[in-house]
Amino acid sequence: MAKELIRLEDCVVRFDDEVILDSVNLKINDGEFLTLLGPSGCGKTTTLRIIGGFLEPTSGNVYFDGVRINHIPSHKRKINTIFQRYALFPHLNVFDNIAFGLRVAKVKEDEIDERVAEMLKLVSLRGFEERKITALSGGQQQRVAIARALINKPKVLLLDEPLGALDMRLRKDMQNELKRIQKQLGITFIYVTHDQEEALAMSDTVVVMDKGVIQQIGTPQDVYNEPKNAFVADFIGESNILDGVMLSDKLVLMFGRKFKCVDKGFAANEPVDVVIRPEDVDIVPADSRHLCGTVTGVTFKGLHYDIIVDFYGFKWLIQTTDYHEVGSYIGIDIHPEEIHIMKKSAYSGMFGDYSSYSEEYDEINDPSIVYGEDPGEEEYYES
Amino acid sequence: MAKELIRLEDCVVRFDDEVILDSVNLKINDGEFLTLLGPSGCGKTTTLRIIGGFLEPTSGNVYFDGVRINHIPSHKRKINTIFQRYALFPHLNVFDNIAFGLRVAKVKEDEIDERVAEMLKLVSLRGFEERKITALSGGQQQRVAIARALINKPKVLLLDEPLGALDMRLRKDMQNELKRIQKQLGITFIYVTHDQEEALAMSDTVVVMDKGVIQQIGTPQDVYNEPKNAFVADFIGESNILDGVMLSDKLVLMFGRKFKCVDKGFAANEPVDVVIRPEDVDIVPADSRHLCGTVTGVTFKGLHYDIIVDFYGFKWLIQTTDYHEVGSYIGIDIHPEEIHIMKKSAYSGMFGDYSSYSEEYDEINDPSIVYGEDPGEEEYYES
Amino acid sequence: MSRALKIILIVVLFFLYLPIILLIAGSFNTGTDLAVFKEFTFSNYVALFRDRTLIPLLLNSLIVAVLSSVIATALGTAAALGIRSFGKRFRSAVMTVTNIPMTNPDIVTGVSLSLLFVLGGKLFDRSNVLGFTTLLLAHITFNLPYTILSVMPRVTNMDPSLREAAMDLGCTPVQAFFKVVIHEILPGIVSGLLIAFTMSLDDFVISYFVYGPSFATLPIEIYSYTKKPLPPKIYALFTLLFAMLLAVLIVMNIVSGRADKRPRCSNITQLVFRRKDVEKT
Amino acid sequence: MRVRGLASPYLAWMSIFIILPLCAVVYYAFTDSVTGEFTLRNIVSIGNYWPILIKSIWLALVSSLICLILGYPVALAIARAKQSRQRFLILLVMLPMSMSFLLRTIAWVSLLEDTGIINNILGKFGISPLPLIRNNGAVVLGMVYNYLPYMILPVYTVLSHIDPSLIEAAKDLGCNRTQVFLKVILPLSVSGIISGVSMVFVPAVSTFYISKKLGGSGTTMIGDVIESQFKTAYNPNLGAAISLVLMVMVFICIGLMERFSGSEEREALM
Amino acid sequence: ETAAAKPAVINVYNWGQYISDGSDGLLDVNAAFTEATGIEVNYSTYESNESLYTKLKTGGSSYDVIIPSDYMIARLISEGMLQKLNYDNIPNYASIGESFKNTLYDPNNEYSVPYFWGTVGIIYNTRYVDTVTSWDALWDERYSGKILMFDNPRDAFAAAELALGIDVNTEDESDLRAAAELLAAQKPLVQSYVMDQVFDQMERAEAWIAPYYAGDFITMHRENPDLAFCFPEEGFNLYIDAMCIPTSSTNKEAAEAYINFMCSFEAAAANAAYTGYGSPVNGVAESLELTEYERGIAYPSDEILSKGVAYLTLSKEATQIMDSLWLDVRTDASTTSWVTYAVATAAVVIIAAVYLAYRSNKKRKRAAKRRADADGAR
Ligand SMILES: Nc1ncnc2c1ncn2[C@@H]1O[C@H](COP(=O)(O)OP(=O)(O)OP(=O)(O)O)[C@@H](O)[C@H]1O
Ligand SMILES: Nc1ncnc2c1ncn2[C@@H]1O[C@H](COP(=O)(O)OP(=O)(O)OP(=O)(O)O)[C@@H](O)[C@H]1O
Ligand SMILES: [Mg+2]
Ligand SMILES: [Mg+2]
Repeated sequence: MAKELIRLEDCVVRFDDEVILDSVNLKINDGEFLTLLGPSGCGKTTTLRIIGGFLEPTSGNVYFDGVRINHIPSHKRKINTIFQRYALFPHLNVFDNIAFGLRVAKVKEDEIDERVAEMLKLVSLRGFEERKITALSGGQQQRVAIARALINKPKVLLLDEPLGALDMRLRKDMQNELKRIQKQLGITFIYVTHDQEEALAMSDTVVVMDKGVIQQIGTPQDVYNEPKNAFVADFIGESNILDGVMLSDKLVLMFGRKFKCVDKGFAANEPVDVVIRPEDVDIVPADSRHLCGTVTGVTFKGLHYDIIVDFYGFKWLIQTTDYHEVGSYIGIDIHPEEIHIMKKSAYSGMFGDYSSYSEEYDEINDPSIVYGEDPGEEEYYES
Repeated sequence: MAKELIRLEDCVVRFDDEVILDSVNLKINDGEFLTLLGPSGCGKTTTLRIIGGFLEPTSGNVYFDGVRINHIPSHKRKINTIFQRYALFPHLNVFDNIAFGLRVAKVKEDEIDERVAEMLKLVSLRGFEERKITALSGGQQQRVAIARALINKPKVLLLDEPLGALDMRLRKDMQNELKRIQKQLGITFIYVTHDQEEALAMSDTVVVMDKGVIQQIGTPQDVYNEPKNAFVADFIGESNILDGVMLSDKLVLMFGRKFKCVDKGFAANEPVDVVIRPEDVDIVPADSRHLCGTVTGVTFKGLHYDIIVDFYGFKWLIQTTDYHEVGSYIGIDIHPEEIHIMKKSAYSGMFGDYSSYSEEYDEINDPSIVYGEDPGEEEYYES
Repeated sequence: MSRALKIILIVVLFFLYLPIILLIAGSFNTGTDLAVFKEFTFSNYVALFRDRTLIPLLLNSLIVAVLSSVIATALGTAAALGIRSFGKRFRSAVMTVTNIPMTNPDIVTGVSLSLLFVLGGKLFDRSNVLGFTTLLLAHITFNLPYTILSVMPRVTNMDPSLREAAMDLGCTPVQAFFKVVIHEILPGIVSGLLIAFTMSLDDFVISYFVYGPSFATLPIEIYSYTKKPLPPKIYALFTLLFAMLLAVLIVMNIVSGRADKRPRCSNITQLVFRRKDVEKT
Repeated sequence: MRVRGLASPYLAWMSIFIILPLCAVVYYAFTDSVTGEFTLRNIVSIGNYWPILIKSIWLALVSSLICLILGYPVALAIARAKQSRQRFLILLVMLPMSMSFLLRTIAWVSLLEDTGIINNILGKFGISPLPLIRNNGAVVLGMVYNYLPYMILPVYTVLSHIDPSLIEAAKDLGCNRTQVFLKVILPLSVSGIISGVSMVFVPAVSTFYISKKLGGSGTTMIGDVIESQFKTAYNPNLGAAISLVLMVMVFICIGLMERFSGSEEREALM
Repeated sequence: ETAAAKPAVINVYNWGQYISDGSDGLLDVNAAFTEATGIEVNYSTYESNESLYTKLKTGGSSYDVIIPSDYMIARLISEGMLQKLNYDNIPNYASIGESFKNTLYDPNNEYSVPYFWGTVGIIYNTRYVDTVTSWDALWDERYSGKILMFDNPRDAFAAAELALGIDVNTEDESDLRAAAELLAAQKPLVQSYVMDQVFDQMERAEAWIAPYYAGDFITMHRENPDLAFCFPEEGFNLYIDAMCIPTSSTNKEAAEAYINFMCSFEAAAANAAYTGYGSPVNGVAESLELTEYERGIAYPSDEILSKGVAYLTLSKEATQIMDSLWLDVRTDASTTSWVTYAVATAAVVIIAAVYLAYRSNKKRKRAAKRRADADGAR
């Protein structure tokens, strides 16, 4: 499983002097489910096209099984792709679409029949052989695209936002199906999405990209719990991102108050970004032992309520399953493990601000509010 | 606020003898944020087009402020629309797009300049006046569409999946922005989406549709907590839907065991659908007082884990923030208020089955498993 | 492979332009024979401008070509917009009938139209119906299928909600067409117009049957030049015409090409500057 | 709903100027030229013209094929050119059509004659004059020359609308360039080929000027016969009958082509 | 009632390039007419007697002056399509040569005023062709592939009939068939059937021998002095194109004024100089700048002219027989060639059909098999 299959080394892509991919280094292991995650236009498809052989990097190397494959055309790579909009052949029916790769490889018709039947079973599309592609729903087209790619027994399957066009329910179902197929066949999947939930739910490894640069590579838990910078923190789920100062190892200053945490290795008094996930905040009755604030907004989200709480003019998002009225005064409690410290980056100050949630839009800019008016009252807030 | 503004009365729409909308009755109040929610192709856009005046219902009436408006063309209605793919005019720049309605109404250029500037401020697009529409990102296009519709000061704004094309983060931001604008201007919003989270987060009233029929109308809480049938239960979030028999008021039989609940008014021994939300299930140590099962799957979802638990061969989805290993034996606990009873409907048996989550795909069909093997052991499971 | 394609493209273009080059050369030739270039001269152009029949006939041709292509394009555009909203079966029936003039030999179209006009003339008791009007009607008729077929794809590809958006913002259907829809289908309209214009300018067969004594076109006159070898001033005439069309097309190409190049990122000062310009007007 | 009304002027126009004349043709085809009574004689006497009809169809078929063979690569080359250059190339292909058809044919005559330009040049190399004109080949050449743009245009339109990701998908599934062309591009452009072939075949089969100028002593086309019936022999009834038969045959041909190649694909592309 | 009160426009329908239009420093005849009388001229052109006939027959347009050839005039008269002229309005008629009056087609001088006359002879290139005296030269195998022939049935048949010694106005079917056979026999020798292409092809020696109009010979001769002209000994066509007024004319007086003007010396001289054809107006021939050789051909002696024969209009049946025989000649009814085409066409169609049928059949079979397999699996 841990054997390296594909490696991108310092890959740079330029279009018309515009840098689209900036020095991308990426290692993909055999049998891994790796997801490229990032906002639209960040270079996900471009990365995939390099691996698929549809694009040669302007500079840098691509290795497959240790062999440099920069110049090997796509039809000679043991890699298959599911395209962003499926790219099914409209002139062929379901059967012929799936059989396409085998026919090109001049496989015997008998064997084709057999293998297509097998694939159709795998994607639960038996009985659809003769259907025109245009007479299929989005989800069915999706599955034909999967079958068409898988029938060639590729070592690697590239999937470019395969679920983007589907509605929520269908998307969830297909996520499970894809995961099941990957496990069943043991193929390496390189998956592109801009949906963080999808990325977290399906992958072994998540690669977060922005503006052609890889921001973080890690397991879903890593990326979610230990984001490397404000961009990742914000892109992977909701986050409250606060300015802090690292007083010493395991002690951070926010709102002029000291909080215990578990991170270390920063310089003394180094300014940092502090991430606190909305669901990691526990609401407790307001008292002097806790940081207290006023609820300024509540939204029902099905699973939970989104609550906006105003702490000295800075608005936090808190997710909880219990209802709290607008105007109620509450305290909060954060475990030291839930306080994530990040080095300052180019993204600092750009994300994690929930002020726009509330009606008092302009209040955040009110210069009269001074953070940490009552310092030193307590050493730190206990968990 | 509670004044009725728009009413659809028995609206039927047929295309080529196919019934697209079947006897839709709907009341929309002034200043309300009403969302039409349903899967693709269920008739949401069609409903909106009737209100907007782009389509006359085959039969039935449309009232606006008490006046029948079936035959009034769209350009004479005080209703504006944000179209599914924005429908911005590609030959005009941002300024001219937004000014379009005013120019048609022959408003003076001075006033146009002023009002467009105001709108651009509202949607945070100042400085983009001269941009070509094609040089805007999806989110910016979206905001131009909003500005273009709002500048005409409509009484009602129709929004047809305005956020469908945006990525997750942008979608969240725009949701907040739209909600803010609606509150700020006090306009009636009729909003179409197939994203249940979006519907729940934004609306005063949610209208759940399927196959051209309104399935349920209610507040987000109503729809989520008291779904009328299996379709609604399943479409609004994840649900475990089980067959049950209503033994008497407040007592339901599932798995051959009796459970306390809070619903009443069913016939004795009436077969019913029972909905249990995955997040409403509490996991407790396995003991004889609780329903116990084996964990067969765990997926990390960022906010929580999705856990599949096998109870006598029937798989439940449970959402929890605590990790439980695959193979561990656990008990569950359900409050009587969390057990929702629904009458049987055409949708019964179609949803709420999480068997495909697990690898042992075929087990569900194993006829050797008998539900409720140990009946009468206890009267019912306590909460 | 792509080099082979390029070579074929160049060869075919050469093939297409070979006779044109010959005719242009012929317009500067002192002799009447295209195959033998005797001496270079402008005298053919002088003769052309002295000629008192060709120029008016050319004007006639241009008038008919312009009017018929504009009317056919207008009718055809409206038809394409309308046909799109028909049911599937009726739509395909209409399209079949639309194709008839294209599958009919020209001469049959010409004869049957002339019969129709004469019959119409008898109904209205006019013995002299053939003339400008009938010529125009006939040209519009044979131009219509081409305009419809070139506008149709544009209309089908257009996002229908653009029109609805315009109406939503208060446009009447007519305003919606002129303010929005027309911009979307313009390329189709322009190419339809061009095709119709050239077809009409060059038509001889159909025109022959429907023209009258009071109004003829250039191709008819040229076709009847059987008594003597073709005078080279004819080549001069068509060379001029060709040059004019070429110029128009090049200008159009440059103009629309410019419009295509959108400013990628706009300079803010430039924006402010332009904004002021708008305010002034 | 109201949009539908936009087509009504055209529908009226169509019934007056297309359907009514068509009825006139049918009426003429079935009436006697002298007595004006109903007769099948015109239709029956078409038998005399079978040889010409078949030869015309053959030459038109050959021309359409050559147009296809020449036009397809050109369309492909244009579709693969830079976006900004495509329109220019298309205009370049269309432009020769704006020069008078009669003159262009005359120019071909002076090129192809025994003492024409080409044979003159060949003569300089000591090659004796080739029989370039006054044979079927010259007629085919004339037709190809005149109708080639009608082939290039529709094929180009279809080719330029093929989703590039389909081509990538084919490569991804193991196709080399030739296979991509044969298995994806060609089948997807069938609708363009069909409309191109019919746009060339239809006018070619009924042409009459080209064969007069470029044909030899034996090259008479069915178009010439129709013309002579209407103009020289003044027997419009027979002329109408021949054109009716021709029209029906053309319709059947085009109908068959579209049926066999499946019109769904065309819809799929739209 | 005065002429001035009438609409002063007339519609003139003439052959193409058959009137002096002001080029080569000659008189612009139509303009001069308008200047002289104030009557505007709508001038349009046709390319053959038959198209003129078609146009008139179809109706829908009214012409005031037309200029058909002799046999067509007879036909138009017999079909009642011409008006009698009021010769009082055409005083210049007096200057028309006597030999052009009381013609076969208009024996009583009621309907027409001659415009031009001409002869048909054989033009040949003296470099390649021995001196020609007879129509037989057109059947001379030595000139195979270099012979041009008329591309209209009447002139072509006349040539054959004259060669055979048959009356050019015969309506006898066996005579016509004999002529057709002769034409068919000539066909392998013929380079092409042409009309106005004669000019280029003869001037450039692309072809060596061709029957054509004497007036056009002068033009060609000036380009290529090797060319010579012969009045065949068997006889030849002598034709007259004459101005007439069709019944559809609404402006007869103005039309007669136009006809009168065309008979004036200036107009006739300009036209004769422009076209090269023979003018029937007295004195015009003498005024033209022609060499002696040219004059002998354009205006031959009475002795030669006496061999000329005029075409008469043929009955409808004879015309149809001639047309269909002509078509047979032109289309080469020799069966072998058309069978080849038929077989080739059929082969293409059948191969295509079989291939398509085979493909769809195969597809259907495979689909059926698949379905059967699937059922079996269930
Ligand atoms: N052929 C090209 N020429 C110029 N720029 C290009 C080209 N292809 C892509 N780009 C640019 O490269 C950037 C990255 O594109 P890419 O398609 O990789 O984004 P993506 O992450 O896949 O986005 P999405 O989620 O929208 O698919 C974009 O800004 C795009 O405009
Ligand atoms: N003009 C039409 N002719 C025929 N059927 C139509 C037409 N417009 C819509 N339909 C059909 O009506 C049904 C409902 O369409 P509608 O557009 O209202 O769906 P929707 O709920 O908006 O779906 P989506 O989420 O995909 O936009 C669909 O099945 C569609 O195929
Ligand atoms: Mg992408
Ligand atoms: Mg919709």
